[in-house]
Amino acid sequence: MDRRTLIKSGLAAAGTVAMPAYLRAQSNRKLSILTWNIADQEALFKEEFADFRAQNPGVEIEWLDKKGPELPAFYQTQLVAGTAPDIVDLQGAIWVEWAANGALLDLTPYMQKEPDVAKLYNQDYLASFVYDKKNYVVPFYIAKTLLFYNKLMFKEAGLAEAPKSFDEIVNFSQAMAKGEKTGFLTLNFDWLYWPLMQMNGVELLKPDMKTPAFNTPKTMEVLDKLAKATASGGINKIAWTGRWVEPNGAFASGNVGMLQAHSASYFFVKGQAPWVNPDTLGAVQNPGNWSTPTNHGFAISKSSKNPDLAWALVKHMTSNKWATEFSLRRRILTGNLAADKAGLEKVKTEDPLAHAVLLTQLEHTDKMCGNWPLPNDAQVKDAFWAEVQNAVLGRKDAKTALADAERAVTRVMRRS
Amino acid sequence: MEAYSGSRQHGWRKWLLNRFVLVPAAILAVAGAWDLYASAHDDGLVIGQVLDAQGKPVEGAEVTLWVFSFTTFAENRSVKTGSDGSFRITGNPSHHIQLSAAKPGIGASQRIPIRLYFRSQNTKLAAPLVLPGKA
Amino acid sequence: MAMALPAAPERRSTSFLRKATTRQAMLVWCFLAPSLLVFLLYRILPLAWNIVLSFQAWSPLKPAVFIGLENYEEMLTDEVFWQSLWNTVFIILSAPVGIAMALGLALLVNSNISGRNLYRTLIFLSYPLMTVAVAIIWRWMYDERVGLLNYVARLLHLTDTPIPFLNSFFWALPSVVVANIWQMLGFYMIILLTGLQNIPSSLFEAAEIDGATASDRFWRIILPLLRPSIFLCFVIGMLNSVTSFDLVYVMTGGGPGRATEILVTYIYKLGFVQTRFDYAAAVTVVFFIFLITVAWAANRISGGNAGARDME
Amino acid sequence: MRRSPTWPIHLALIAVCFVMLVPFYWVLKTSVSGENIFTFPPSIIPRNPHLFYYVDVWYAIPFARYFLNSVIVSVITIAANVVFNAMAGYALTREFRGKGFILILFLSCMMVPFQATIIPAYLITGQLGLLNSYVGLALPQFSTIICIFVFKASFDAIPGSLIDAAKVDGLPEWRIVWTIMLPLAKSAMATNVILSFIWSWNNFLWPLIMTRTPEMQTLPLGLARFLSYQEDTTGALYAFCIMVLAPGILLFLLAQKEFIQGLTSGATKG
Repeated sequence: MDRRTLIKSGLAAAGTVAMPAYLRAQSNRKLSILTWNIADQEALFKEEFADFRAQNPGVEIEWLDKKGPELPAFYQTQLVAGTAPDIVDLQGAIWVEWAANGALLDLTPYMQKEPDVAKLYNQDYLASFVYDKKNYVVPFYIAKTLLFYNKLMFKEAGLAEAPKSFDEIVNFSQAMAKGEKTGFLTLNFDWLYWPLMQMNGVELLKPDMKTPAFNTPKTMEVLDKLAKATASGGINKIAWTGRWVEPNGAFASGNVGMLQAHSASYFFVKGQAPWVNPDTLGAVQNPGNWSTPTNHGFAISKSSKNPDLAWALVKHMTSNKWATEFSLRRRILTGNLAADKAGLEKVKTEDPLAHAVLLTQLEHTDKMCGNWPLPNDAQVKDAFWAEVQNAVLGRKDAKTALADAERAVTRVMRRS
Repeated sequence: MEAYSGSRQHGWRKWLLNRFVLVPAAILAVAGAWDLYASAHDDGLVIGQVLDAQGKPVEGAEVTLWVFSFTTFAENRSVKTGSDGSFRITGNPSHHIQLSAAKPGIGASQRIPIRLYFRSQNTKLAAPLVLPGKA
Repeated sequence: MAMALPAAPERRSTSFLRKATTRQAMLVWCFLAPSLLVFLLYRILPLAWNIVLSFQAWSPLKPAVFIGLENYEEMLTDEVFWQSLWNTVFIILSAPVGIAMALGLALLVNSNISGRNLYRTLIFLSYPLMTVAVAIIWRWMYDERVGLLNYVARLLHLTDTPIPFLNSFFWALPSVVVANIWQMLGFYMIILLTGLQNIPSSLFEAAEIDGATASDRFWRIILPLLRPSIFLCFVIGMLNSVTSFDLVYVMTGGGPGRATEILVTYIYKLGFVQTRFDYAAAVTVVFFIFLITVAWAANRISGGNAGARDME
Repeated sequence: MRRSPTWPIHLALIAVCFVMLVPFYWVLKTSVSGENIFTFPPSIIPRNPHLFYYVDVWYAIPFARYFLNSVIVSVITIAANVVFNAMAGYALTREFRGKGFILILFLSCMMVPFQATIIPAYLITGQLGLLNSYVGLALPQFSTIICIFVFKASFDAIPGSLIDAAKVDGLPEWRIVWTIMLPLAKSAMATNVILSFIWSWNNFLWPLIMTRTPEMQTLPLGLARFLSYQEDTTGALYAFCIMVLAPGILLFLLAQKEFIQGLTSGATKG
């Protein structure tokens, strides 16, 4: 029984899904593309589409853009209704689940047919979009975490340079904590806090990718240290409770020593903080050069009626020409080698600090962590993070929290 | 029924001259007037003058128009100043711009932010752009 | 729920009507039909869909399989579900606080003072606001650094360090509740005011002759006669706050941790973030039964007329 | 009690109004602030106030288009609401078989959380061929239970003798409703207009899923989009709030006489 039949019986509604006009037109050379909260680049996309239409006469392109948290809701509703956009811009690990359940098209055959295409991209970033040896996503724009630090606060506390190890992060934080001032913040959504674990050699899962491997004395020790530093004010509580605005806002206030976040934070902080300049803000790799990526990429829906055309548009939008244009206009790295070179070149003269920040994104790309291709990533993440949060905020001791987390993760794994 | 037919006697006045019609009408009138004004003043003209540190007009300085795009300002176009140091930029497409002037040997001015009430509003700089050096 | 209209049919029992009973019934159903159709399409069918789905394993990505009560069993051990349920109960329990405040206000603006219409208008002004905007406004009020509340608290030396209202496990839920009450207060007040004005003044006059004190009047006359209005407030307020998805979604997103997760946000997340529509459907069904039960209990407490009487 | 002074009441009410209005002021102040809005301590009175954040909002999204969409959807909703609810409310004043069932059904319909019905609602709208259309946006709110009861209450308050007289005159049912009952239910209508406007204007999740093309988006979607990260750093977000709230507040202020006074005093007339 196919999916739609079942829904219909559930609805007790007869008839076929009505076909609105835009859908009927889809059968002849029409593409729809859904992007993830990047409506500010409307002008660029319009140009890209016009260029694409010039090369492929008779093609119509429908462009949709949805805000981050709402995109999955929109896409899944469209999927149920059988009207999923041909191309979708996906962030984080959500693509793995969709790919594993057969919603996305395997792009490997296309890449094998045109081996030159894959060479355009940074190989490490491209590889992070592989699940089950198949490539489902092409990089659109990329980022990974780095360590920002407030040089003024470092100086005040008598610290010369950025921390080189996990313990230094904790100790430096303590050294800077005073009154309203705290030493350290990290973003925590998705797995962005994972470098802190990786620095200590903590593993989430055993190599079978099913059994939890994190319930070890080492993890306990790490959580204990984090909890102690949080309780004493070394680590700002927002590190464990905030989302995007709160940690960046707190760091921008100038009262926090370090921020573990990705390059987009730089532009946010700069917008809020008048104090930011190359003498006051440092941007370096995390200790051990570990980082967690948070990338955007294009995937093609399996339900697409024009997969070849969709692939052509994906290639078009991530080509040297348009990726470069995108990189220049948005000050962003695209994963396209030529584009990022040009983009960095331009930023270098305009904003040396932004250049330093963006440069970290292309270095040590072999040390990316916290990006396991898990088909049930969202559930594992939720189950694990809730307990980590309990531990570092002192709501549970590390041992109990880890035991509970192990149970919860095991349960998620068993269910799928 | 009496009451209902009775209320009809006011006729069109009742239907037109009440606050549910008058207030929106007033708002529309103001908006329309604003639109008219805007469409008569949106040639994208930016006029100003460039001076050196001693207040003398600078001829041949390059004045650049920066247009706000997302997080940063991007160069849009530039013109050269005339003999009296004045310049005239046409075709400003934005409502949020910056201006800077530079001439080799005299240096570059600071970027002056300018905010407009509508896109391409004609504007005249209140203060001249000042270069740090001597002409 | 039987309406207080026992004597109603008689008044229209002319011979003309008796002949036309069938026609009359048809007319009634015709009048009801459009509304019924809308509810059927957007309330009842979706609920049925959820009920069917709750016994299945399904997501937009994979075909459905019947799994019996598994989804319901999972709920028993799902800590997040219980936390969300508890938070939901907390918000429901806060409704009486808002209603009590609104009752006080209703009594005040019901007194014969000049400018009372202005007061009514100003107090009601927060209700018509878009909830997304209300959430943004309050997020800004609660802001840790430059929010007004922290600023005032520090100005008055109530606290030395700023309180991260929306990022604190202790403060987040009460903060959301305050924003919710702020928005609903005017609405409660108007409903209660309607009820107050429906109390026949003869009762007060009689009470005055009997020498009743102000507190007697409140407890013996006002409160009993207002019960239907209070019930109405409670049901509307409860539904409004418990389903105020936008408010929580924009203000805290359910965080920190699960501190402000309520059932509607959890249902949304289960479905659209975790792709677990089957389990979300089971939670929806339980949530629906829970709401019906609370409404039923409130109805019993308020005297069993479903608040219909105050509308008379 | 006639003798007791009124100033304590005024004082209390002024205090309450102050508390209720402060958030408005704070947002309004932020939206015109000339200074960096993240400087501490925040200023109570904006320094160098300007209106440029409003200009930013106007150009950041197709504001006029979204505004028009919101207005159209609201007008459709209001029209359908007044008609459907008045009809249903009138029907409920009659005795008929199955009335108890209908009442229970209506009340339980209120308890279905909308967030859980998005997918089936979307599929149904698709069946009707109304996706990405104004009617499709408004349809789920074509009838609201609370307003049905408001109408029912005001119809109940109309003396039966008036209707009987009309019946004797041989007026058809719809004429009775149209010429006698509706004019007497003005306050119920005002209530209905305002409430359905509020609910339609503020609707967020449904348009989010329903609208496919940017041309069909409504204001709350624009606002939600504005929340996305970069814009958070300026006062423009708060300017947007004000721009979105203004029409609702304006409509309410225009109709508040009918609404508040009608609702509170109208009921006693019957």
